[in-house]
Amino acid sequence: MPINAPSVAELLGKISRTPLSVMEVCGTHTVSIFRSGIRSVLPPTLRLVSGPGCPVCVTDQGEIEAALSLLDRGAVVAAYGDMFKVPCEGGSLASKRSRGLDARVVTGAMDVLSLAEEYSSREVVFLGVGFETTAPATAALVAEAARRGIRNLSVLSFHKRTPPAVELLAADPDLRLSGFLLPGHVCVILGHDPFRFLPEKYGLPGVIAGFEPDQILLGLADIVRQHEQGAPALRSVYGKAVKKEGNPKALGLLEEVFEHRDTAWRGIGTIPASGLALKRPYESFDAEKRFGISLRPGTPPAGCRCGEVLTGKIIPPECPLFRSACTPLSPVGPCMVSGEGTCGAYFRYFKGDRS
Amino acid sequence: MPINAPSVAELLGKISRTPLSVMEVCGTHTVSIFRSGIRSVLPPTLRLVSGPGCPVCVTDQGEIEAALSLLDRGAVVAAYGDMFKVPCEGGSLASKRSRGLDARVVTGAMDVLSLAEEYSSREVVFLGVGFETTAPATAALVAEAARRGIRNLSVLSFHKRTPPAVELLAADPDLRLSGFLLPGHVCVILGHDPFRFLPEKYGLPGVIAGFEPDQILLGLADIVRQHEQGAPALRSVYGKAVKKEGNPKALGLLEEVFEHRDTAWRGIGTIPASGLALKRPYESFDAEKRFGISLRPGTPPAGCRCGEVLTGKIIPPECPLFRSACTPLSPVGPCMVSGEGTCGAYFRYFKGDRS
Amino acid sequence: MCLAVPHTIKEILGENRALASAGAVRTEIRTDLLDDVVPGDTVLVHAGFAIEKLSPEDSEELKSLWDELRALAGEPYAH
Amino acid sequence: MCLAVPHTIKEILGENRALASAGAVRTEIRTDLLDDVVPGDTVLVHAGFAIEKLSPEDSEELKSLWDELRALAGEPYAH
Amino acid sequence: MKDTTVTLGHGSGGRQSAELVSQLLDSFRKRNIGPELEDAALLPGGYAMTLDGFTVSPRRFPGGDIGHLCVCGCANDLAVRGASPDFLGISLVLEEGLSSEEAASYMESAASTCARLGMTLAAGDTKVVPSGAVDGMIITGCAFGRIRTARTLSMTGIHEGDTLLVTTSIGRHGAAIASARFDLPVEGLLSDCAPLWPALSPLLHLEGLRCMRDCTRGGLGTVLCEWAEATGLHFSLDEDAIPVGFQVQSLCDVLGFDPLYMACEGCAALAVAPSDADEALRILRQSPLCADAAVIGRVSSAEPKGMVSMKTSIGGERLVDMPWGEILPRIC
Amino acid sequence: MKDTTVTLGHGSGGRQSAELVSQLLDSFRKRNIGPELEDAALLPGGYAMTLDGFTVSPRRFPGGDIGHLCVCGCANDLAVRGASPDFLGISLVLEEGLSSEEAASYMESAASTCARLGMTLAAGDTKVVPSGAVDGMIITGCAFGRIRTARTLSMTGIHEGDTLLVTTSIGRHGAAIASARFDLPVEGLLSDCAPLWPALSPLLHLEGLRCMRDCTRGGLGTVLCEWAEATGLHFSLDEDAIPVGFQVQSLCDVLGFDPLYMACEGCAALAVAPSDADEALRILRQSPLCADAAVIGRVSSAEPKGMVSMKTSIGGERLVDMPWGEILPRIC
Ligand code: SF4
Ligand code: SF4
Ligand SMILES: [Mg+2]
Ligand SMILES: [Mg+2]
Ligand SMILES: [Mg+2]
Ligand SMILES: [Mg+2]
Ligand SMILES: [Mg+2]
Ligand SMILES: [Mg+2]
Ligand SMILES: [Mg+2]
Ligand SMILES: [Mg+2]
Ligand SMILES: [Mg+2]
Ligand SMILES: [Mg+2]
Repeated sequence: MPINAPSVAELLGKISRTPLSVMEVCGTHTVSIFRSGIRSVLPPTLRLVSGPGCPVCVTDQGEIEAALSLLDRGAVVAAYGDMFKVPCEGGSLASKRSRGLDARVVTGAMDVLSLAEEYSSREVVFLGVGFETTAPATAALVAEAARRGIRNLSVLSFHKRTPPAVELLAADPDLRLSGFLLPGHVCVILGHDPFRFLPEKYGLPGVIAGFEPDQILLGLADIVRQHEQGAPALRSVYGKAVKKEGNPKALGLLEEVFEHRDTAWRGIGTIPASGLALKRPYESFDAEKRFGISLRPGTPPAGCRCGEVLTGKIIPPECPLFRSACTPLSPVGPCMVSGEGTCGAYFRYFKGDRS
Repeated sequence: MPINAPSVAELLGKISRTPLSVMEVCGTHTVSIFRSGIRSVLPPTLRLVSGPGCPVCVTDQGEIEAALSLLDRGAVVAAYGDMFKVPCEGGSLASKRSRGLDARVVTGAMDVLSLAEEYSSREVVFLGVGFETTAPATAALVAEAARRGIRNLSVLSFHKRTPPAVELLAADPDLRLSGFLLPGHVCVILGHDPFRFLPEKYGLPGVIAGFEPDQILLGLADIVRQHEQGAPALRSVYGKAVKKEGNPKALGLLEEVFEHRDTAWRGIGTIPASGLALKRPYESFDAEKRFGISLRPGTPPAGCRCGEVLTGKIIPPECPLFRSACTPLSPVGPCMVSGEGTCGAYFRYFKGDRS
Repeated sequence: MCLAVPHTIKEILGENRALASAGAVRTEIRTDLLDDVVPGDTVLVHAGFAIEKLSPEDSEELKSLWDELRALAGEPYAH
Repeated sequence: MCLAVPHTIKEILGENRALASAGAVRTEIRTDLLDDVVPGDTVLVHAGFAIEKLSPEDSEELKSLWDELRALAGEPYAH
Repeated sequence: MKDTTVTLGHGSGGRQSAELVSQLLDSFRKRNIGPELEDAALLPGGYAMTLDGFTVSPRRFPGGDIGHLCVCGCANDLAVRGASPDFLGISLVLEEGLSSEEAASYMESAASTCARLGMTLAAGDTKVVPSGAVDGMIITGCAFGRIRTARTLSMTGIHEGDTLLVTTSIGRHGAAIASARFDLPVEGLLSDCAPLWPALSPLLHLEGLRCMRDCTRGGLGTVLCEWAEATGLHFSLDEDAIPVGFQVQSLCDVLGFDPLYMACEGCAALAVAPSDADEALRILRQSPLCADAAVIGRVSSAEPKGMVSMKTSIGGERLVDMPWGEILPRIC
Repeated sequence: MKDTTVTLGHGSGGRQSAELVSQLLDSFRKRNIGPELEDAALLPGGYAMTLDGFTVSPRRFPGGDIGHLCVCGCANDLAVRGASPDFLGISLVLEEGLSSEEAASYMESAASTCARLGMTLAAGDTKVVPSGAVDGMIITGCAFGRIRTARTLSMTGIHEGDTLLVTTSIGRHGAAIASARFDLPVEGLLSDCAPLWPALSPLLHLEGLRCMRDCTRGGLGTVLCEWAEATGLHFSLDEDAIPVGFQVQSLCDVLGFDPLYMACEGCAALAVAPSDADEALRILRQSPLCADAAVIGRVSSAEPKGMVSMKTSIGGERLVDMPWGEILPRIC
């Protein structure tokens, strides 16, 4: 079947008539859009706005400080590679590791079990970040550690829930978004229901898409189609991977291990019920309780406009620090750190402000 | 005053008339004799026999095994550099260290206190070897650790007493020794009394000498003089350093911390009351008790004639393994390991069997 | 947000553990989040966990979307 | 058996600790085994401990030994 | 430099490496005794020299080991400057506790590669450091060879209009190492570690040969960014033309890596006058190691100057930047 | 080799080092592509090259630092083979966490020594390894220079009857390091670390100049034992003639070390025809670094062959052997 990216792009040019602003919520979408140069093939009527869907970017400074403080206290701290370079006042996991502290890269949450066995006489802490796609792995780790009676393992649960953030943006009168490209993998877990508020409450198209360039273009095309036809809906164009009901086992595990809590999103502020904390039966695995950590939400670095970038109010080249004081080597804000942070992606891939 | 080594040597040639066999007990004497080439300036009537006065050489294989076993069990083991290369079946401190275990060189016993502070969560064990000159430092370490209430420090006390070994050799009918050059520094601690048995019981000259070539030659000259004049005596030619009563504070400390015990001398066997064990009030610092170690006296390696070398019955070139299977790089017996071991000294410095 | 890569199940290693391949890469994954995983299944893996099974693409939905878009663009149906 | 090196006391650092020099080497030593060590004293040091004080060589004993030996060799006294 | 603590990012071959190197060379530069930043130095008398330290972990990897790597790495730095691999020096720093047989086995690999290349070991050095003072071993190689071309191959020779080539599929060394390090076996994946002299020397007669560089740390992407920055020209690449093997692509998908930045050890980038591009490709493809050689882009005076851009598979365009900092596996 | 685990003894420059090196070179030797065991290799075209790894701890010591040491060590290996120090390569392996300013300060020392010597940094390399994978840093230097004499200076040129000289008092580098390592300050003790080319180059015209070697690891004793072994001649030394400074002697007394085996970094042993010995001494002493230069012995065909003996201060005689294994402080 002749669906390839260039032909979708061509089609999109034909159907897009009214100017639209569409937000891609997910950082993986952001990066795929930049790396494939999608912006350069879109019709001028279609404006893409990058959203807060990079777990690195939205992890609050206070949360990073908490992880570093545990390193300082002698714990082994395990984290996904994505988190290593994120700076806060006290440094980063990478800079702590370079001073000989035990920050370890893991590629899966379950690797933390072996670390806890290897360092049986030390505290091993997992820095749990990410959205609903990632949180089930942490939940499974905690459940398994509980089953095995492992005593030296705990978790800093800084996981975040996507729907509250998306609703905040949908409701923002300044943004005037025309629709949302929704994160395919979050929806693999959550299903369709948590995003139905988009068409039902705000009259906005919500399209769940995969991450290949052609899948993204197809998702965008469907948002345009919904607008052109005046029929906003929630739809998945990600094939059979996303089921309407999501992944029941994953949802059950999240329900078993976590409860909602108010959580600070870096650059955005506290969003009610947008975080996941360990429930009472698992509180012995809660590193915040175990080490008596009280999170202090960080203040954004002076001059950094991450909050506006993360909510799509400005694009990075509009930040005065972009490419001058703020580069991937010495990032001012977290959006510049991550490979999928909006500022980082603009810096690396965007020709617009250079030619 | 015109006393220098060449003139003493010349004098010695004049006064030495009857053939004599003199044993230098101390390994430091042995090395000084070899390094200064004293043998090559002695009259043919004077034969020097090297004795068992190298603490490395006489430390039993079972004692080394005990230290290595504590390394294997995760302890930090501190020892004087002299002990690092001494092999036993399980390797050596150096080979254990090369596998990442924590064997540390100290240049003074008190350095072990700082190690115990640095590694406060680990067991730190001092390998206490040496004769009466060295044992007071270990005693002071134990006394100080007790005073400070240090709980992670203990001592393998393999110290040895010189007089019982010297008496064993003086009494040996096979040896036919004509006199003893006694160890100056041991006598700094012990004084004259513990060696009075030499003239009084065995009719043998005992001369306490320093370690410079001229001091050694002077000591030998006095042994010859005593023989020539038929007046065996105990005499110090080491100036005021050696007092008749020894060092009372050091002797007091030895008395306070140690008690005599039977001990195996490598290559020689067990000599009654020739070892120093920690007394009851200090037994919590006794690594043997603390870690439940029972020493198994080692069997000498096949073919090694260390026992005969150490008791002056043969010289190293008479051992069939000397310079062939046994070299300082792969020593068969301990006499080849130490810089002051008799076989090692012959190997390094002796021209006699090479030209 | 969440990199996820399709893997093919090669071997079940025990409860909740399977050997899988992603292209030429062989790796051990967790299957806690799925029921009845069997060798041959294609699953989407994120952070070491299979998060969903992928069925052989049913093109009907995609075909109808494509048709809708082409209609909107005023292009004739190609099939 | 026991290397020991003469050191000169430079400074008393506290009970049983002193700064000493052996030739050009400066080092901290323990004086537990001696009474009344004062700066200027020469002591014999083994394994970090001063084991004895050395007095300025009293040459009498050595001189008499020397004389005995020369007499035995049949040499005339030189002094 | 803002951050005065050396981090792994400084070792990853990208932008940070360049900044550290520039700080370290400052003392030499201000005395006018500093080096150019080319693979090998051209010395009076027609010789070229180079040196490189090798610290790969694991020391034995699919497709090679640290001994073979050392010889290839050094010889390739000579080869890309048109010098034959004639003499080698090897300096070893060994951790006590290492098996001397293991160390000797790497010397066997090195010797065998040298022998194939006609290279002689002229000098050596061995140091042993205490357990913990080095992780197993470090090999530093220096190589020395006669320059076999009258032209000076260097970045300064790159011109507007030049064609860019790559000699083989990219990223195989980095992928082999990542596979071992992250315990992700990849079927059929071997490091590309190999000497380039046999494939590159037949190109030396081409009038249009401008510059060659072996893509090591930092990969093809870093080499091209360095060239663009140094020449002030614009480099445009064609994503679909860059050869990436199935194995490398699979591993990159799983770990979230970009093949453009994965290390190579038997792959070079070439800038060639357009008139000689076809002939260069033909010659390269005669070497079994360069069957996948390809034209991947061209040099122009377009904007943005001093930068690299890439035409993507969907017909879009984007920039290619140097990697920033250490490359870490991602889940996002 | 009986012991197949590398130990610090293998790094101490004595007998064990020689055995390890021989095992490591075996693969090259059996292919006839192995090096001679001289300080620097003589290459066709009148050039010499050498390389050495430096891992000194502490990195800054009385009288120098690892950067200065690297340049001196490499340049001295050239100098003793009659080659001028023309070009240098420096390869750095840095531990993450190191201060880049600290590393740059060693490069400043290196650059300043290079500038004094007229040496150019031709090539460099920087690698960064994870915290714990190296103890701070390792520098490997390679040096390259034109041979400035028509004679080949090497061990094979040593003849019966030759006079042995040493250019300065021995053991100062090793003593300075030991002083820092064992926390034993020694008043007025500085490492002898210095470039020898200015002092040695005026000797090159002497017909009777046979062989020179810088006494590094293993000290003067090891150099002479190696010469004796390689030539099969007998070397006899005069203990009283060997210059040992008060500071070095003091430290050796306290730690139980032998100055003969203490490392030097600005001191060479020379074998010279007897007819030129006085002139060599006179020339050496004109250099401020060689005021203590001395005739220390001679080469003969006496027994035991291939060995070194020493006439002691008391008029006795004994052998001098290579050090065996690591040199450790002694209490006995
Ligand atoms: S460019 Fe940097 S400072 Fe500006 S918004 Fe982005 S991350 Fe913040
Ligand atoms: S030469 Fe070796 S084997 Fe023989 S007695 Fe001496 S130490 Fe023992
Ligand atoms: Mg290169
Ligand atoms: Mg290079
Ligand atoms: Mg290279
Ligand atoms: Mg060397
Ligand atoms: Mg190690
Ligand atoms: Mg040398
Ligand atoms: Mg050298
Ligand atoms: Mg040198
Ligand atoms: Mg390099
Ligand atoms: Mg370190």
